[in-house]
Amino acid sequence: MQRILNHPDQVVDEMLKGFVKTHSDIVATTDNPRVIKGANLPADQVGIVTGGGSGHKPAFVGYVGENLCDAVAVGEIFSSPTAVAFLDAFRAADRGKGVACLYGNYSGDNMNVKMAVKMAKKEGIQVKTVVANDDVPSAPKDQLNKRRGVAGEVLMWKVGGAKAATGASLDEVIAAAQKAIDNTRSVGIGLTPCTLPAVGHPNFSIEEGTMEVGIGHHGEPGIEVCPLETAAQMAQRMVDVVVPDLPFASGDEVVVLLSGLGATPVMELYVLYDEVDRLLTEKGIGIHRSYVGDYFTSLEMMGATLTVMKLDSELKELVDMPCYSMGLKQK
Amino acid sequence: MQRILNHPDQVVDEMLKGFVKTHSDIVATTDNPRVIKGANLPADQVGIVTGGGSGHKPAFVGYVGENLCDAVAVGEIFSSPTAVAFLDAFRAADRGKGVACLYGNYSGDNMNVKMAVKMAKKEGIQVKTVVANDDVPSAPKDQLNKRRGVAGEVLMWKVGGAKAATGASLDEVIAAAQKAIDNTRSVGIGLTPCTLPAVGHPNFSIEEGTMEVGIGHHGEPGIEVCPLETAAQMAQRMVDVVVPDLPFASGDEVVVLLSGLGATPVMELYVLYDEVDRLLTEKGIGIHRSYVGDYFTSLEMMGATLTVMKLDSELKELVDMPCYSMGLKQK
Amino acid sequence: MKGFRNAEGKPILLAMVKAIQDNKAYLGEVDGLIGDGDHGMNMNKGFTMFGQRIADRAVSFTQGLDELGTLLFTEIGGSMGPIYGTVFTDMAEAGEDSDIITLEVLASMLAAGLDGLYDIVDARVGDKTLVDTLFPAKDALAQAAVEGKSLAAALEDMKAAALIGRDSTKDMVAKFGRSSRLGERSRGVLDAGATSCYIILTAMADGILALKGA
Amino acid sequence: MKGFRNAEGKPILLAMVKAIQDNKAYLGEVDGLIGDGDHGMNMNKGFTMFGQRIADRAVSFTQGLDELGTLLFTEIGGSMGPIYGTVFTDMAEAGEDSDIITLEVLASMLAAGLDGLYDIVDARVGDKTLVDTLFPAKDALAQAAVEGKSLAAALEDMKAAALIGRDSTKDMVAKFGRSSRLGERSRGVLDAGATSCYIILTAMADGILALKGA
Ligand SMILES: Nc1ncnc2c1ncn2[C@@H]1O[C@H](COP(=O)(O)OP(=O)(O)O)[C@@H](O)[C@H]1O
Ligand SMILES: Nc1ncnc2c1ncn2[C@@H]1O[C@H](COP(=O)(O)OP(=O)(O)O)[C@@H](O)[C@H]1O
Ligand SMILES: [Mg+2]
Ligand SMILES: [Mg+2]
Ligand SMILES: [Mg+2]
Ligand SMILES: [Mg+2]
Repeated sequence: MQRILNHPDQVVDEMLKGFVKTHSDIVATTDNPRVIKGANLPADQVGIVTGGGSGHKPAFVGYVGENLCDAVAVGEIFSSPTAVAFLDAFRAADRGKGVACLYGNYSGDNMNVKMAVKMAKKEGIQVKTVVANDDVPSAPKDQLNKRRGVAGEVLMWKVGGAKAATGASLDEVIAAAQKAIDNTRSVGIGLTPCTLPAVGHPNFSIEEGTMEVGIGHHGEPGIEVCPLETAAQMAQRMVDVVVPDLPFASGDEVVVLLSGLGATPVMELYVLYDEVDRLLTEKGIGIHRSYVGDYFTSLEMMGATLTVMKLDSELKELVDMPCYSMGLKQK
Repeated sequence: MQRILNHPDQVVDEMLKGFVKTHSDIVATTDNPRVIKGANLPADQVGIVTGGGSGHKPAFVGYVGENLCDAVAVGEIFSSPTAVAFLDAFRAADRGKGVACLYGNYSGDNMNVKMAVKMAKKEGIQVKTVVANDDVPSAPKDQLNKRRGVAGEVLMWKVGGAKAATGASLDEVIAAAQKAIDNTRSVGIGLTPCTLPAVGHPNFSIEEGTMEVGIGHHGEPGIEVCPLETAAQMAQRMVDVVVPDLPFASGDEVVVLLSGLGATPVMELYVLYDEVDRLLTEKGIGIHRSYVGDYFTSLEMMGATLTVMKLDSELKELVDMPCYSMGLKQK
Repeated sequence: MKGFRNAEGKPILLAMVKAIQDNKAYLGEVDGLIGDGDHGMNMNKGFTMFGQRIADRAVSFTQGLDELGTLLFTEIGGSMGPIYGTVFTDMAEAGEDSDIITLEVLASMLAAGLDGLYDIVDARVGDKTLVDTLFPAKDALAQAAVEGKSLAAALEDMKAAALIGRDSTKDMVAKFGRSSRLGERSRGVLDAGATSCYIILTAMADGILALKGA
Repeated sequence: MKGFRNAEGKPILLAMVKAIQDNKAYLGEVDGLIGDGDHGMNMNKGFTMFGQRIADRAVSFTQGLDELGTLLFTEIGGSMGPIYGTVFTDMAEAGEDSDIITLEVLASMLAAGLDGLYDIVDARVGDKTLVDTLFPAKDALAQAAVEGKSLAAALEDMKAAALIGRDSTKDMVAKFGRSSRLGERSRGVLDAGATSCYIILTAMADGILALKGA
């Protein structure tokens, strides 16, 4: 395992120390070492909280920042934060207008958030949740509530954070974030596995010359293993999963987010994006804005996820709002 | 080779197409498909140009943007752009006040820039150059002019671009950029090799359990192969190379740039940064600002480069100036 | 063997810790097949922290279970924090007033643990989770109590039932947790939680059986 | 064999293209040892593009060399753009007025190529670059001309000299280019440019020798 580590069990805590030192203009620590909040939370706004396992940089902590998330609960690698961490994040983010907890659909996160929301209620903090479920291959369409949240979470945070910045109420923020994720679909293709530092070897394998279509953000097996394809063919395959599911149709305006899984050279993401852009354009789908880069990774996996979100005028305005975090800066 | 490609020979051109589509708010094409310029070049400023081989994302094209580079010449993977591309970049960047060409010390780039400067002169475009040579392990201190340019180039562009934005003259811009690189030292540690798409297999190897200290940005062998160390030990080793060379001393204020080589999880870069920060602080060196992330990569190599730049009041002001490009956004 | 002194139950806890430590890699592999591979790492981190915290202290069996559950819940998180956190703290609560942990007490503890779990997860027997181990284990203890078996015999019954339960997950299609998206592809491998639950229950049983004079 | 018709020299160019294509992987490996591994890829891309451009056209030997050099210079870049670009265009310029490429003309072409190269690089014999191949090759042709040898014999001399020159780089410490930072670690392997230069000169010689009736 060719990695930069001290003790694998300490990697999350050490990472957070380095992160806070580097980004002291954007983030601040809290009394809970596993909760990071924004350095300057504007008064009188709905608080935006997220949280999840580590190993997905920039997610989750990289999206704490202006017009994005206000506080984040940080878990072990690929493992939900504790309920206490979520609770402390709610406390850090609440400025009297309630908290929108926008997170991904994993059973650990679901359980811990649920408990944290209960505890927060006892303290008089009102928390409402949106659970991202944008990953198409993770369940059939009639079981939307089983689908995982993947890179679409970034767009959900973008929209939720922007809505909160307009001074909207908790219900309005929740509605906007819910609309964002409801209009978002993703699919991933994995090319190489990843190694958890504390495990020391990959816990699954992808044969050289093949690819795993529909892979999860933690290397969960996908829906199909097929021979490695060209960028053009991969793009076609991803578009064919994502577009019919919502469905996206001619005349729609969308945001496209193409994220690497960690080790794929960003150069190749642009090659893939060029193909995706062409395919969507051919279908009459208008690309209002695109994000290409490492936005939601899985340690050192190779591969990419395609996320498409359909816009209405509200979502467009919110997506276009400036923001400033480690993972996403936009003016 | 588990990569996202169409034809390996076309990867640079395809990447550029995707890049321009994604970042049309920041960059624009030119008549030369291998030259990218800023979307909105402010009138009446010295033009900042760089260029180099591909495979280093965000470098080089990712640093075209506000208060950074104005035009970039793009080469094949790990291979200098043509002289004609450099010339076309000069043409694109020149707004009558001359052009500062800030690039890295590689023999291909040296030759092509030299020829392009000659051709530009014939057209009446005045070009002066600064050649980055921040990579300590690449030659002894008495042969500074043999040292490679590595991630320190990012800080050179930052300073040069900011100086140009102040309305400074060509000589002033050149002086600032030269001062920046003269006060900058870097060292890299490689943990895994990389594979050129057109070659299809790694062209060097790093044994599992070892690391290559002083590795170049193209996988050029370093100065020492030693057993893989902890993050703390790697940090010590890097600091021990970089600090005595300038030398950096107690009381100095510095910028630290810690870049991944491509496939190392960004989480681990923060772990390493935490150690570097501690070591420099112990030496009484003040860290004015730090950058941690994938700023100058080598395809899918694992490993990291440490770059430290000593500041004076001018450099500090220039480093702190806002900028906006794909690779570096700062307010 | 009628029961053991709650106050003297620390060796049982240490046996549970050791069993998880010994199986860290194995649990990671099982979770890697259809999950995300972190099960061994998370369990090991939590149990090891617990082992260190009680190393130089006297703790009773139920105090220890409560501490372990709280630690998992407040410091480990993941799915295991809420799940095993609830199971262990609820087990502790059901037994904490008993100086002697008899078969009846232990059976009621396991039943309370499962009840607590049912409050927070929707999984039931057949859904390919740790419920498939815990449920038959609880039933075996209860049945043995009804039949008036000795604690030692009851623990052997529990181990056998837990093993069958664990193995039953192999042929199931996961309905909850990470693996549930795999549908048919989840068939053919054990469930990670069912496996760790079997390891924990077995270590607990063997720990009790090994208590001198119990 | 006194010489060959410049206008009929296209097969020589095609032989050069094929030799580079055949050695793409090998040149990459050689460059990978102490360089960055792209030499085969760059050379192959440039020569292949050139081969395609002249595929359906008549070109003379010197026209072709000029086109090849210009293509490398304007479209390939890297170190090879300026280096081989200069060598080939300067060779072409020295020979373009000759209808028959005699030994004397060819020797003057190679001398002009080397002169042009000397204008842009500081490397000389012994610095572990392609100069170590090109210089003795040029000398061999000049010497053969002085001695009044046939073109065929001279070409054999040139190939032998180029081979010795290439092999001499193995024991050298690189002074220019990427490998120059390695110092002693660069010893023991061939220089990539010296290797490709040997391949090109050999293919050129064999291409001339194969010309019917030359
Ligand atoms: N919703 C759930 N209901 C019941 N058991 C669950 C649920 N989610 C997960 N589990 C159990 O947890 C195990 C996985 O634990 P672990 O790997 O530590 O967490 P994670 O799945 O979050 O990575 C599964 O094998 C299963 O037994
Ligand atoms: N400054 C130089 N002077 C002479 N020859 C050089 C110089 N730089 C490079 N070369 C030649 O170029 C060869 C490497 O070519 P190539 O791999 O295509 O370019 P790069 O080194 O830029 O990757 C070297 O082996 C050497 O023969
Ligand atoms: Mg997990
Ligand atoms: Mg090169
Ligand atoms: Mg797991
Ligand atoms: Mg090379």
